[in-house]
Amino acid sequence: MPAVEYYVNLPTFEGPFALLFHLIEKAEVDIYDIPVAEITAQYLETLQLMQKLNLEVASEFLVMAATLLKIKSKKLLPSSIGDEALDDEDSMDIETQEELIQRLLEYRHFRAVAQELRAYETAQKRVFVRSLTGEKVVLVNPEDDFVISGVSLPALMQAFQRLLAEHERQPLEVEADDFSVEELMVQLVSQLQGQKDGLSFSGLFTETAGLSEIILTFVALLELVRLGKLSVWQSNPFGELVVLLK
Amino acid sequence: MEIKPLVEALLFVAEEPLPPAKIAEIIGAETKDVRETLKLLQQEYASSEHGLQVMEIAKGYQFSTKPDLSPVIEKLFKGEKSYTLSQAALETLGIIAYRQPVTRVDIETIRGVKVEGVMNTLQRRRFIRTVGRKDAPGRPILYGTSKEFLKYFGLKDLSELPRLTDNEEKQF
Amino acid sequence: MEIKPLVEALLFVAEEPLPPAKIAEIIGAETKDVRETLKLLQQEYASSEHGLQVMEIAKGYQFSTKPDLSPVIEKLFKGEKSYTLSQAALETLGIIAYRQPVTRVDIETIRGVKVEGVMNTLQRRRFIRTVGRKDAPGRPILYGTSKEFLKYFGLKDLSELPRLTDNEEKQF
Repeated sequence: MPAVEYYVNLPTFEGPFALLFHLIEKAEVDIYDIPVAEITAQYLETLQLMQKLNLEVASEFLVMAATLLKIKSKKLLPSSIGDEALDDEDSMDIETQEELIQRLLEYRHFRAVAQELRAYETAQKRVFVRSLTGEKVVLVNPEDDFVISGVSLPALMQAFQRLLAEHERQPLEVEADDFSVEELMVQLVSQLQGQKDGLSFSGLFTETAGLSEIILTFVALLELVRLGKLSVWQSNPFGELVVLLK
Repeated sequence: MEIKPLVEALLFVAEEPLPPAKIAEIIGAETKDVRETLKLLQQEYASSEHGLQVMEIAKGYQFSTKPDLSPVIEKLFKGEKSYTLSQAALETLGIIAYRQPVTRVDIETIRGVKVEGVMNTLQRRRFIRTVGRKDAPGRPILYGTSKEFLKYFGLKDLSELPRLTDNEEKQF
Repeated sequence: MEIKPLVEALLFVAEEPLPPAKIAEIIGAETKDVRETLKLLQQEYASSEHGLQVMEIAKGYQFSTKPDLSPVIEKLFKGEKSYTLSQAALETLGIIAYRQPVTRVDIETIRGVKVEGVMNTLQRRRFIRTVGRKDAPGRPILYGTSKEFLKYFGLKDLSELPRLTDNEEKQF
């Protein structure tokens, strides 16, 4: 067999049985009457080629090679002689050509099954069901506004309100820094003096403000609002907060 | 070619509301014709014979079950792992929805806790998305809500978000 | 009460094919009536007016798009559904389907190769599941196919698996 042709045509084999089938089909022989010597030679040749092509030859292929050689020599040797000598832990649990044929037939059967399954798969690829990977179905109930699997707009609103409420109550634990809330309150008021249109919320912070400064400034802001010194408003629900001196 | 079966099938399989223009592009039809077909489907499914309806949401169309069937439909999901968002996730989403575009630090400042975990969850569920970077030191990432967010809460667009009451606004 | 809208809505929202008995339980109707309604829905959606169909699959019913629309539907997913199982996976699945409950070693004997990697993939995709342990040395795990397997191949149940031909059966 010229290696060049094989180089082009060498398919990938799922395993030793697949390779054996390929060789049997190529040789156009009856599966019940395999010329073991010939097939074994071709099998070994293919393994060598695979190695030459730097294809990874899985150990199963080598085990099958050992099995084939064992069957071949058994056919040549008188029965029972050499059994022990040939008994190889690395060979498959296949002793005779008949056993090999049985295993090949079984494998062939499941190859046919796989082909059937492929046909089912192809048919099923053509129908589409709803993808529910992302999220739940939309259940709309006008009485509860929009209710979607238990979460409603009012719930979002309440969460937001709770957050605002918590903000008023809960003292934020921040590391003592160079700032105190009182100082920042004074600073805020002086910043806002003379700003008729107020200042944007983010404009109150220096570019380099750290987390604690931002939090403290925010607390100072809330405190000033509570004391009625400041008002904060939004032009639209997701617009910038604007801070004004009252 | 009759486009109604195709429009019906596309609405059914789409993972999100489909805008008429997108449907038109996929099936190779005029957007005008797709709109007409959508209206027709809406009418047909509005019949009391059907348990489904074609709804317009987040600038697209999608199938949903009819609202009056929800008590029965919910029985199907009884005992199933609920998909409701955690309180932390709701709060964070609320902040992002109202304050977008917003940085993670902004959110942490308001909530007073680290929000990295929650933000990851929200991004994984595609409720939020990155919308750019703030022109500030470190150029922090700015977040906004997504179309997924609108869908989850059944909003057509952000203007449908509940307004803060006067009282709440003053608290800020 | 008219149950058709409810059955339609349930088929739509369910993540899994719904068995008639389950539908009956949810809506509080007789299974017999649900079966009739399912047949009716199947007939109605079979009309060329519709792009959807009611499929019987994996011991239940489910909506899906009609097969002849697939060229257009695929455009929406841009080849997302184009992956197919490998030959190794199909052979392994075939063996498990016909020989279940079966051990990994049984499969390796038939296929003549190690199947650990393939089995992991199949388990991850939930096509196979462990169904017990064999009463043999080492108590090896026994595997069987799952509902996911039936769904993937569009089978109603295992009896729909391709039958062995007489010729093939005699060989075993």
